[in-house]
Amino acid sequence: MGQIAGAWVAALLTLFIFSFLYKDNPFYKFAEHLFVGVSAGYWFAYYYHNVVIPNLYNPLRQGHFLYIIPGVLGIMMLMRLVPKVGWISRWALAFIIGMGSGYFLITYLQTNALAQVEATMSLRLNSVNNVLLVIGVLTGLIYFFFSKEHKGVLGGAAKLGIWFLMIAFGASFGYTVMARFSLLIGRMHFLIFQWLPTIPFFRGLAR
Amino acid sequence: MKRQAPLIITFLAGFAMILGYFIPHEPFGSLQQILNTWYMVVAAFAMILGVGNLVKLHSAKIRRRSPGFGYSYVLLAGLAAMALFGITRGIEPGTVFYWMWWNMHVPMSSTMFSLLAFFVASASYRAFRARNVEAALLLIAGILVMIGRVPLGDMIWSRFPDVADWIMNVPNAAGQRAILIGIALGVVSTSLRLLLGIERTYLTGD
Amino acid sequence: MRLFLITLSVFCVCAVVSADAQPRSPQIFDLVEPFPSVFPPEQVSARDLPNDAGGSVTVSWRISRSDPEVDAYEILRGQELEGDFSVIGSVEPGTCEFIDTGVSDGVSYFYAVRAVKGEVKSESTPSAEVSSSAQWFNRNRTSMLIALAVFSLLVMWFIYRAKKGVELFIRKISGLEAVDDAIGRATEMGRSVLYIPGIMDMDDIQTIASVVILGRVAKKAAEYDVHLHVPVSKSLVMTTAQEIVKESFSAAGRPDAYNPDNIHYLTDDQFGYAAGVDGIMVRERPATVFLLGAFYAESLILAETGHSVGSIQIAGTAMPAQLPFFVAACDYTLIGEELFAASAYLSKEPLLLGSLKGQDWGKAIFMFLIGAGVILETLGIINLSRFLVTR
Amino acid sequence: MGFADRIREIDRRIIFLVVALAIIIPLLIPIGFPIQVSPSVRDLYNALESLPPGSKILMSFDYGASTYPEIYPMSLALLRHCFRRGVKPIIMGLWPEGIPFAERALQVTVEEEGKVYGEDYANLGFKAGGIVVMQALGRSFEEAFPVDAYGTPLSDIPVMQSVRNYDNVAMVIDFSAGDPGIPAWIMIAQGRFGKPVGGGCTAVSAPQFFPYLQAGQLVGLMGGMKGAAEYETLIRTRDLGSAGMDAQSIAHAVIVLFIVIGNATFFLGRWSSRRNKGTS
Repeated sequence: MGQIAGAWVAALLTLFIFSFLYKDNPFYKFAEHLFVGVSAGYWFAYYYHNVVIPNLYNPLRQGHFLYIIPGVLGIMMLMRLVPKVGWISRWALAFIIGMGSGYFLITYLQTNALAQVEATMSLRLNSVNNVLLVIGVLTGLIYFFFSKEHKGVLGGAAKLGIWFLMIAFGASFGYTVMARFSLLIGRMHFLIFQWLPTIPFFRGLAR
Repeated sequence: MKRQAPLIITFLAGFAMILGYFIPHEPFGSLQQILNTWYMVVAAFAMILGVGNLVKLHSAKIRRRSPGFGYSYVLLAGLAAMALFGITRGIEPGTVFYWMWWNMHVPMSSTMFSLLAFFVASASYRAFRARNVEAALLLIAGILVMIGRVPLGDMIWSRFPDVADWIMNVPNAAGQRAILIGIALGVVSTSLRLLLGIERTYLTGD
Repeated sequence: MRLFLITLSVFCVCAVVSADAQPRSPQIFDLVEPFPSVFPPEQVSARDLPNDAGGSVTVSWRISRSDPEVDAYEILRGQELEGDFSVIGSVEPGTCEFIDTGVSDGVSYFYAVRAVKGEVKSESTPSAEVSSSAQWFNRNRTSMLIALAVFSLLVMWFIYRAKKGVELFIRKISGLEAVDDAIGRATEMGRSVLYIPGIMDMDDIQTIASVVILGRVAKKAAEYDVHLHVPVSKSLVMTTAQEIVKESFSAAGRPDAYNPDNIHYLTDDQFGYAAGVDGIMVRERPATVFLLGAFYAESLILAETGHSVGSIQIAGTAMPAQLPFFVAACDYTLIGEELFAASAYLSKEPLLLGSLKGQDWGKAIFMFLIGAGVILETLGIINLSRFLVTR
Repeated sequence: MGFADRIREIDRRIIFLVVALAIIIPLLIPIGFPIQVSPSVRDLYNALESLPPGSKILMSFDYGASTYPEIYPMSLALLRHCFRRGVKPIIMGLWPEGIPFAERALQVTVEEEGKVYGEDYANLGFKAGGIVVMQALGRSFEEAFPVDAYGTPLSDIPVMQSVRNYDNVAMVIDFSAGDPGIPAWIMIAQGRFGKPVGGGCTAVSAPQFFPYLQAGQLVGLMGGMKGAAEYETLIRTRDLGSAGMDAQSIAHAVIVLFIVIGNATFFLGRWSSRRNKGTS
């Protein structure tokens, strides 16, 4: 019974969301507000069980007092609610922004820059493809030059660069189209073969 | 002090992350991991601010009887049910939280995601037009890759998959690499501006 | 570079020498026991895992000659050559390596491996003495250190020059040129400006960049007296955005017009957020939509809905997978690096512009490296790329 | 407004309707386009096929609700294959939402193949921490998962008794939708502990794993619903993946058709407006 009720709730909410494609309407508004509420509640409970308990409560109970620091930072964050000492929340924010900057500085430099440069410079110019690849990377980079006006030779190269970027955009667009349909097929599959058969008339559809 | 302290904290936190990358010896080796755990805890605390804000706005809507305030009840009910059941009764299979997650959150999430299929169709109908050279290149690359990736394309001309692969592996790879390298430099320079306190708008104010 | 080569060759030589120095297990087993039912594994060697935080030893061996019949290999460890060895792990046949993570740094160990077949166990001669240690610098990452130093110095140098008042030219970026008009359009139409800072949290550099841009946009919105609406997906982003917008409104001389409720939290959930923002778009019909920051699959859902209500859309992200969708559906798109240049561009602050110049020099160096690397590689002179390898 | 203009400014809801029909009709009336098995999927199948019955494999469910239409069919196909070959899967998840999907897939396949919990498979449940968990598994499964998903100590589960760490499983299969996912498994399980790693991912992320396949760091890979359909072809059990493939082909053709119509009307419109300018 719980399963059939569940299937009905799921199916109706699915249809409510699809109704947005026609136009905004009370059904979509209902689903939208429910979705925002339920998902905010979901992540709230998720953080509680999977972050606060294992990463703060348990370590503190076991006597790992280093974990007082994040606790204090967290409370600093909440100080925003008290106007007079609200400024202290910036300390916690400063920590997060600093940490994020340091982390991304390293990871992007390694995985985006060095790894890609390395992959490109180990090419031998012995095939049309490799020549094209190198030209594409170089002109693409020229497009991103900010401190030089794009005219003359530089302008031509930048133009060629944007062409490469456009081909890249078209190709990845075309590539992902397929994946996008799987999701829709999944939803339709649910509606047709799992939900409809709960109505006696459509029982024959069950798979 | 009020102004300087955040800048110093930003710098120290960033520097610690960088040290942790180069020095395997403890305590530096696990710095990245430790600081990341701290961040998660702060984010969890901040969640109280976010959810508090959501509750505040929607209860104000209900109080003021602003248009559509009925939906605010729906939102608050969903929020309260998920959060309270989740925290007091657990989130394992068999709980109310789990039932709501599986029958409400999951279907709405995947339906919202699946809307993409429709939007991909309408966007490509509108945007894939050979208005100029750039748009034409986008269009041609897009179509060739699309055709090359389904059995239908293979049936039309057996070399379509090869053409699609070539586009993916040569011009696409070149363009992507240029984008990635550019992004890396943008990130490096933005991070440095933040760590050195040159970009400090996020900390200004009294 | 020369120093690099020398260090590298010293390493290679060391590696070769030390490999040779491993004790070979004597091949006299066959003589002692003419028909052993199972041959033992051979050439057991143990070494400290380099460039790590210590606490681990890699044991390797050559598989037993009767490997196909063996059930498993057991790895034994002892602290004295003549003392007791105890089993610390077992692996499937055909395996020739085991990483022992149960060691203490600075303590000497010996390892042996034995082949097990039913009740029969045949043990190798022990390895040479080994002890694990932690390193103070990860040598695999030398190239990263150099790159980091070079780019930091470049960026700082140009910031320093800007401080001294050297004028800098910055080319036009059309997506950013359009910002003023887009906000002005909202004034004319009497509609709002919607700003979406992506779905990631404040620890993501794209979000940070976006929130900084939000500050510049908010200042203009305050000047034009436009309603600015910022629904966000993460609580920390909400608090930061509130701070920044408040500050911008004060800077524009309109602190009275700031309303913190216009910057509000929806949900942490990716598609819950997309559903909420779609709802806001169709009901509010903003004149202008900014989609700047880190986006995933929701990018096109937002951009198509924004287009359908007739908004001018300025998008920007460093997520390569989402760029095509923004290019297809939005009026202007900031591609990757342009997103990070936006705050400097919009503020026109010399110090920030200086850092852009530093970025350009970074690109020039990479282009030079690619050019030089490809040419040297093609001519077969040297493979430069291996100096860039990082792990 | 001429015919071409009307087509060009077509109400996008008509496009939506056509797309919906392009999906629904083939689902109801399957066409059965032949499914060609790509090498990376065949490699994965062969790797599993070559395991002796009774071997154990670690299967990690690292995906969530939004990607389940793509990845869930793969897990069904792979579990079926394991059970038929007598290979014993040890299930775990690094994404909290992964385990409910694993349980669903197990429910279906266990019933079909008549398998017993604890004897033929085990479910260790979810554990937060990503790479940290993978490293802990290298030391001991019990350290990472003291109890299984249902609170039973691992030592009380028959299938887990001979499993200490990676050394006692034949391979690692990851159903991956992001991070932590395949790259991390390759880094730890393959890179540090030398275990073969295979898996499935969304179609969008598949290309980024091709280098791993070429380098042999991945034994095989299923990409998107198509990957699932191919695996279903190999184990001769048509299910969710195959059902979607016809719809996918038709939908693709519809999109291409839209683009062609869009361009045709665009050029027609330009041509007619130029001609009008000429006459007036």
